[in-house]
Amino acid sequence: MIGLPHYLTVAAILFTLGTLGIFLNRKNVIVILMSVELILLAVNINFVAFSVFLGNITGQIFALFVLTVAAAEAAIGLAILVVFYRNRGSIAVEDINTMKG
Amino acid sequence: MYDWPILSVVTFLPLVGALLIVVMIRGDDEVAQRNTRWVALWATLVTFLISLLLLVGFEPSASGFQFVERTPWLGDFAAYRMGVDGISLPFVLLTTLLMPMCILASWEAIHVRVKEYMICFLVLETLMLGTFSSLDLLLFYIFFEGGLIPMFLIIGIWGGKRRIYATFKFFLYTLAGSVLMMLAIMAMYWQAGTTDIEVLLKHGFPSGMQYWLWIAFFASFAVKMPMWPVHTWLPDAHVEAPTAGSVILAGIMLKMGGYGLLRFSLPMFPEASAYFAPFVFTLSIIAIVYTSLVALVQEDMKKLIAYSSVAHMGYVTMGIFTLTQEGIQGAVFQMVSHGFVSGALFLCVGVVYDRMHTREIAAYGGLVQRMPIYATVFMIFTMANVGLPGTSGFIGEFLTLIAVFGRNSWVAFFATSGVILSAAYALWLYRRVVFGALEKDSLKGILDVNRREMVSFVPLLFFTILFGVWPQPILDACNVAVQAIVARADVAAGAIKAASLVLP
Amino acid sequence: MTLAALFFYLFAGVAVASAFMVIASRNPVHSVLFLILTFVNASGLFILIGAEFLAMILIVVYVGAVAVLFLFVVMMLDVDFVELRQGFLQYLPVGVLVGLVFLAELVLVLGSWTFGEGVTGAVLTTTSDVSNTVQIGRVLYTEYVMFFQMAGLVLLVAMIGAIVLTLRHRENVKRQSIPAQNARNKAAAIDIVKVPSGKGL
Amino acid sequence: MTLTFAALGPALPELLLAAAAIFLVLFGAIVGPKSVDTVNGLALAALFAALVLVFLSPAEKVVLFNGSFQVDEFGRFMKILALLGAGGALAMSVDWLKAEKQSRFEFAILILLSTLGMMVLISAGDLLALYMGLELMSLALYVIAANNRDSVRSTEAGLKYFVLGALSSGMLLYGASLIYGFTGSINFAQIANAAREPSLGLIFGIVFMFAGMCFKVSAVPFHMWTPDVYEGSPTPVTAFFGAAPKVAAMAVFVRFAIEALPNVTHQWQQIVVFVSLASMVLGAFAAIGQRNLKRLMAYSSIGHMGYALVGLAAGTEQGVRGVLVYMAVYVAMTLGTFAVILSMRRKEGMVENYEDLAGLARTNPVMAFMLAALMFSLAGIPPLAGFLAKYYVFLAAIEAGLYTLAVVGVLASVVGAYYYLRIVKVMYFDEPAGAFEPMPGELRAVLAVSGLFTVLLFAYPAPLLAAAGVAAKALF
Amino acid sequence: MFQAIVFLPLIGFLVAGLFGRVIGARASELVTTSLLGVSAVLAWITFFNVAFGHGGGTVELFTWMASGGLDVKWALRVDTLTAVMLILVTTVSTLVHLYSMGYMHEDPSRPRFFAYLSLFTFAMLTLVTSDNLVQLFFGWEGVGLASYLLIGFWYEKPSACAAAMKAFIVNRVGDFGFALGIFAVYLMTGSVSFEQVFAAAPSLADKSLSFLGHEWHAPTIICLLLFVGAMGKSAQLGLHTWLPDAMEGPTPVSALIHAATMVTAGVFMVARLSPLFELSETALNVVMFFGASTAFFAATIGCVQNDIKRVIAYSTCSQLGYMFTALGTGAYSVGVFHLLTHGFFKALLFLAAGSVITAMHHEQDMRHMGGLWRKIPFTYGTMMIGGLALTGFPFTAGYYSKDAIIETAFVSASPVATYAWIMTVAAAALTAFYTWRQMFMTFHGKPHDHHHYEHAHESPLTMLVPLGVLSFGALFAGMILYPYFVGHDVDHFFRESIFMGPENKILEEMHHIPGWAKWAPTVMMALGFLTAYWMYIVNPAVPKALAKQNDVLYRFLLNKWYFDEIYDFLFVRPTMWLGKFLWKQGDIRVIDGYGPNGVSARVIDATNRVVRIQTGYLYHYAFVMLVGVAALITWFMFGGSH
Repeated sequence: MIGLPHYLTVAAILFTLGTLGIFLNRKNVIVILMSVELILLAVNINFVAFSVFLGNITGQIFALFVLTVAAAEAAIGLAILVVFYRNRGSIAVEDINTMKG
Repeated sequence: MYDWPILSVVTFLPLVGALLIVVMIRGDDEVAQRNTRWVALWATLVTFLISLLLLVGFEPSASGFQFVERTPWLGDFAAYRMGVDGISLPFVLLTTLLMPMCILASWEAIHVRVKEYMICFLVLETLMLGTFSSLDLLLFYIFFEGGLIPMFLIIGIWGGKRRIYATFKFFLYTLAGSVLMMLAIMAMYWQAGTTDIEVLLKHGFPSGMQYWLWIAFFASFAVKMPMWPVHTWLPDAHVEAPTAGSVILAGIMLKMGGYGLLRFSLPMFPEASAYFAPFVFTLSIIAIVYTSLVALVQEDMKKLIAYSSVAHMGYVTMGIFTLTQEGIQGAVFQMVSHGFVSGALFLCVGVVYDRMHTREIAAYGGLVQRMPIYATVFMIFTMANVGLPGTSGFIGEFLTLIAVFGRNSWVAFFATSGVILSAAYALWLYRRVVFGALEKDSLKGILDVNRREMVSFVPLLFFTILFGVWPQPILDACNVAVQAIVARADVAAGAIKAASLVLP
Repeated sequence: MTLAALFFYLFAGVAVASAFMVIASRNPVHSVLFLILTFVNASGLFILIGAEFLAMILIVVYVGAVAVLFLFVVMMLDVDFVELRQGFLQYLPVGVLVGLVFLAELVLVLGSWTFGEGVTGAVLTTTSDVSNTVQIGRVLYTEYVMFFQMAGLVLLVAMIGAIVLTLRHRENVKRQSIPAQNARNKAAAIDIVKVPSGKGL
Repeated sequence: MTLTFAALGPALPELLLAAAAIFLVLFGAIVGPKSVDTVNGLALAALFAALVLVFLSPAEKVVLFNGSFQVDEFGRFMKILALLGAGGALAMSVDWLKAEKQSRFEFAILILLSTLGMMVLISAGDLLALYMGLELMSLALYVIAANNRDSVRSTEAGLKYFVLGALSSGMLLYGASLIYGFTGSINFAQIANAAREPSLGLIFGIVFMFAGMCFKVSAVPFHMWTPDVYEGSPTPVTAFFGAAPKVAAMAVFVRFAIEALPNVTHQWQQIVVFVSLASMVLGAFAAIGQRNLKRLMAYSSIGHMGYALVGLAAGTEQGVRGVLVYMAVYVAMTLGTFAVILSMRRKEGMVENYEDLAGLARTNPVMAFMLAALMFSLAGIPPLAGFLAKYYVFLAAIEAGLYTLAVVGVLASVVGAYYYLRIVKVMYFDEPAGAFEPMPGELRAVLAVSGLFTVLLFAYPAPLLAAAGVAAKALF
Repeated sequence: MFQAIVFLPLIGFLVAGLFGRVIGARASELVTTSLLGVSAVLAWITFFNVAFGHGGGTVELFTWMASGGLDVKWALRVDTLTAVMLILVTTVSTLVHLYSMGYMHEDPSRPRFFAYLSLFTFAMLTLVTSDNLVQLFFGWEGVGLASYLLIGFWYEKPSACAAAMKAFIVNRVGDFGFALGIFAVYLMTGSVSFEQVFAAAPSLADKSLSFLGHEWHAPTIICLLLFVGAMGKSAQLGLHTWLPDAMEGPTPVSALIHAATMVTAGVFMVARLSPLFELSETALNVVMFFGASTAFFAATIGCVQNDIKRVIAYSTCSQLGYMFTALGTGAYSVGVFHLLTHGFFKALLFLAAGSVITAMHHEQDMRHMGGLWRKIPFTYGTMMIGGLALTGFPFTAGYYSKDAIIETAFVSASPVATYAWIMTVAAAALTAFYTWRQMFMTFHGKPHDHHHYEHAHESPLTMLVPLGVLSFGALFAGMILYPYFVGHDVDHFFRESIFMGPENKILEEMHHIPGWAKWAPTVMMALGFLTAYWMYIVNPAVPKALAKQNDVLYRFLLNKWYFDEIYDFLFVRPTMWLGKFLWKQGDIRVIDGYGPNGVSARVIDATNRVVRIQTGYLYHYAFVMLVGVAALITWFMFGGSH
């Protein structure tokens, strides 16, 4: 039987990949948004796995709401991205730097 | 004793004056300026007169605090507690006395933003009076630190060319010194369960803790005094401040440091005080010799006097840490006397600065020929600064020195050498400014002291001489309070000795 | 190795690999497609463990809606991807190092997972007599009703947000207005002008 | 379990806000752009009504929704602050947005929804409520940060805030999942029950959760978004950011740490001490380099969150009381300062650099005095309110024996005093650079209230202290 | 009565000082002078009462300062020693006041001048009547102040200002020692009042005192420190440099302060503190050594000076040396005797010199004088009397007192005594030489400046009367008072005011010295006279030739043994340099540089570095967050969790 640590490990890897995706990516903000989705996926795997192994449905409910919020988040993220693109004409991560210091 | 809260009235009356100015006076024309000046003058004068009632009602032989007021304030942390004893009363009176003179000194010298200026001074007076009369640590700290704000503005707005640098240095330096004291106050609160000074004075702090608390308090007071090597803000601040600002700075604000040492460090941390006394002695004699030497080569009148203030404060710290009756009383006296003398000296500089708009020593010379009264006044204060017997400057120096001689002859030796150096720089200043031939054309039309200026000088002259000949009022006033401090210090010294006997 | 384990490694392996490709591929369209793949495989993992409802939701919500939204935006913005700078490798070593340390620590700790003291349960849901979906349905509108309502508000915010940010009424754009067309009558359409004869225009 | 309407009584303010938001959406959508003023007014009224309701709500602790939503004195205190912050910011934004032609009726609605998120957050009794409240609050914030959608800076601010915010909520969630996994529950009380031994997994969960919350209160090293977002967002939005969400995030931070993790205090204390130290120091140092007032306020708020966290680091009732007092004073000071920044309008448009305040003491003495008081207060100079706030948190730190933290903190406050003084210097010591346009009434009101509050608090601080004391007691 | 003596001059000072401008110069003069006159009369009455009756005693006025064990009172203590000083001070002062009315009559600031004179007199009177060390110090510094003011009276002259400052500061060096001495006395006896100190003194004899890391014999170190003060005030070798420069002041000042009274304060102090000095052989030897050295040293310089006042100034210095020699031998009364007689004849000399200077229209260089005796015979006569007294011409005042000193030095048992005797005898010769050189250059020979000579005239009566009175004193004071100061009436005369230990038999022994030793000073005096006569009357070319021949020696003497230059090099310049160094390097560079300015610069550096972290790039921000979390979990992995 596949044990909980396996699931947790997969989630951890996805989480790390998501984080790496955010700061290693220079090209495209959309990929960053996708990385965020990866992170949330990792979280969901954690929740579901814990939920099942704890015999406690709360985790799955939590995951459900995380999914909902993630969808809303994606919508807003993309909307902001679109207005930014309209203004800046670019979505390259390196171009998002009019403010610093 | 009075059945109305006299201390609070004295403390907050100037603030009421400030509010009056805010509320009543509109505009910035000539009339408004004149009204502002008069309101400020009357506020300070009335405060002074009421503060005289303190003197009337004060019982010098009683121990403990008098005119005590207590009102709940910050819940269990701190209460509004006021009261004076023989150590604080002279400073309260000194403050109320000097303030009208400061207002007078600014009468014509300040002609822009008069309203703000007077408000700053009145607020400052409230804060200074509060510092000297609060009986609660937190309240003390608030008054103590709050004084920075008006002084910051006074130097910054009405100051000289490098005022920004000077005022920032003043503010941040003193702030940095005192934040540690705030932490110490908190630690004391947790240890003793109160911030009531009366209780804390009797509370014995564990000796290990005393050292840290002492250091934290000392950091604050040493900067305020200022002691060498944290004195460099003072010359800058003095030079840039307007005349009245310098007077207050030298006359009262510096005394807060010494007052703090007396009020807190000595009685509350007696063991630590005894332990650190040699350290303070070292700093004090460095201050006396070093800053006297530096004063000798100054080219700016105010800077010279500022450095001399540092040297004189060296006597104060030295006297305080002799932990003897003579030394501490001498220190108290020295502070009061320095309040008159240095304040007057800055007024003297202000008189010529108002006329010539320069403080360069080299720009003057031979003033005596056009300004004989000024020369006389300046001479008397110079001599008081030098510590000539018969002036108040002598008593403090003498008492502190005589006390320190019994502690350590090296300290006494170097500190006494200050009397030579102080004569040198003070007379050198006088000789260059007042004596000599009147050669500079710009000085040929200079006018002598006018009546308004004389009004400020006369009381100072009077007290300088009076206390030089008859210092007993001040010495008697603080006698009992100082005895209590010395008694605690002796007990602590005995404890240290006992401990060292037990240890191998 | 049981079949379940085999599928676990299959799903897990593909999910991790495609997740890697999400952040590594050059073309964002590919990234989106890899993201979809990751989700599908994650969904497989959910099924393996017995959370069918969430597995379905994942497919429906994510693959069906969110991923398509991503794809749509990628297409819409129509970025010239060749032009984009290639800075991926610049900080790679440090980043990867930190990432690996991070991962190693997570794995080390999570591998040692035990139930905390006072935690009850530790029974697999698959043994329970009601299905996963029923279980969720039972509590979602009772115990968790507040969150259900809040989820609605969150979506409302998303909606308002998207509208606020992206909707704009452009001036100078001709739009068809059917009521206006229907309401058009002769008087409005034709203006009869009497032209006096012989005067010319 | 059945829910009656009466049982929802304690959640009445939240329900009111939700209903108001939905109604206003409909109203605005139907009436169209003309509705802006009405919507703004009604939103303000709703916030005010909620404030009154919170104020009137009974003192005892009530738990709703299986422990997800708890109403207690602590929540009340923080909700009042958050509502005051939100209401103040909304009131100040109306004129400004109109003048800058960014006025839309959705703005007020988003603020309402965000505030609703904050209320839920403050009352959160489990991890899910925490997350949902946080997201409701944040999503609205992301949008209004980019409210000026034609400005590169505003949209950039929104984008940065969004991306980093999403990352942070990812981290928070990851932490939440770990805590759930290692304690078997998402309810604070049950977590406290289960988390008696500090297992490493639990601690990892705490780290991730704290990272997420530190992001929201912008504590170092999760503060990086703050300066850019503060600078880029429209100024009223920045004012809102500065005031309300910080309160809510701090509230939940404190509540979570105290209610859910009372048995592992020693562990989370270390995290808080670290971020608090780093925030105080960085806030002090980085702000010195700023000319833009909004950016300066960003660093200033980072520093202030560091000071507030000193109280949390103590982990005692005294410390929580300190945090509460600090947040109250902080909200007042922030709103007051932004009232001035919002009124820095010249004929040619808005200005944001501190040099633009030059000579304000001559051109507008009252405003200059108020701002000076606020600056001295922010610097923590007695007798102003900022000093009392600092005093209380450090008092707790000293009690808890956190001497290093306290010493570094006060020294950082000295460094920090420099840039506040610089603003006073510019206003009072420099030659006037030209007057600003007259200040709108709402800004005057906010500035007057907050200015007088900071100046006069020391004279009669008892009510605030008592309320904070009661509120703090509710958590222990 | 005592109060009147002391405070009448103070009243005079206040009247002239505060209202001088209102009441005018003439009124000021009259008020101050007449008040002093009254004071002088009272002083004489007191003197007779105290010295020959038993009218002494102490009048306590009020407490000055009381703190802890210290209790200082304002009090007037009058015993014989004080009474002697009282008559000297008041008499000379009155005469000088009177004299000044004539001497200063052209000066516009006469009220100020008279105020200062009265102030000085007041200070000097408090000094001599003090009953404790602190009040003594008060008077001590008070006369210093008055001296400073009077030396700098003509403030527009840079040299006068410089001289005034120099006088004050050099005196302060002495006061430095004096003050330490007072502290030591207080430490050892617990009091500063003479009564108690003297009562406790015997118990000090075998006590030790730690001072500057060294264990000293307590009375020795106390006396030495106090003597430093005396050296400063009485211009003894080492601290004498201010006295010649002090001649920048008006001549009456020189007569009053720098000849008759103030400079003798040191002598008075040592005599007053005889109970302490008696305890320390070493201290007495040091006193004697310095006294004898000064006597000789100043006399050598006096021989080559050309300024008429400077010659007298060095002579004063030298005579003070004599007095200290006497004190050093233990013959306090002899020292005081010389003090008294010297007060008369030196004041006389100065006033006469002043008369000469007036006659010469403020010309002071003797090389421009000559042959004046014809023009100003009265001045000449009085100055001759003064000169005779100074040189110790038989039966003049100086003859009794100075020769007595040389005799005490001869008989004293202490090891330094021989040195002292040789020095004083040699100085006697030199004294005669320079006195007669001065007389000859001024009054005899040919006039050198005919313009001045023609206009020279005798001074007004107000100036001549004092000369006459003082001449009387210079002639007869010695003769009259010898028995009381040196003879057998000493004990009876001074009673407790001077203490001499049981072994101190010097006053008896000095009457039994061999004849040659007794006449040695007189012989030397004659020798000096003859040399001067030969060099300045018989063969006026000799001095120049001699100077040329011994150029180095001449310059050495003319430049006052290069003391000023050495001090300038050793103290003044290094001090100024050190001050500048401490200011520029210490304060500005080190303390400010590493303190506030340095810290603020570092803060700015740190700010710039911190601000650079905020790059504006999202990935950096995210990276920082990740690093933060990674750091925290790593911390907890490795030990932070407990």
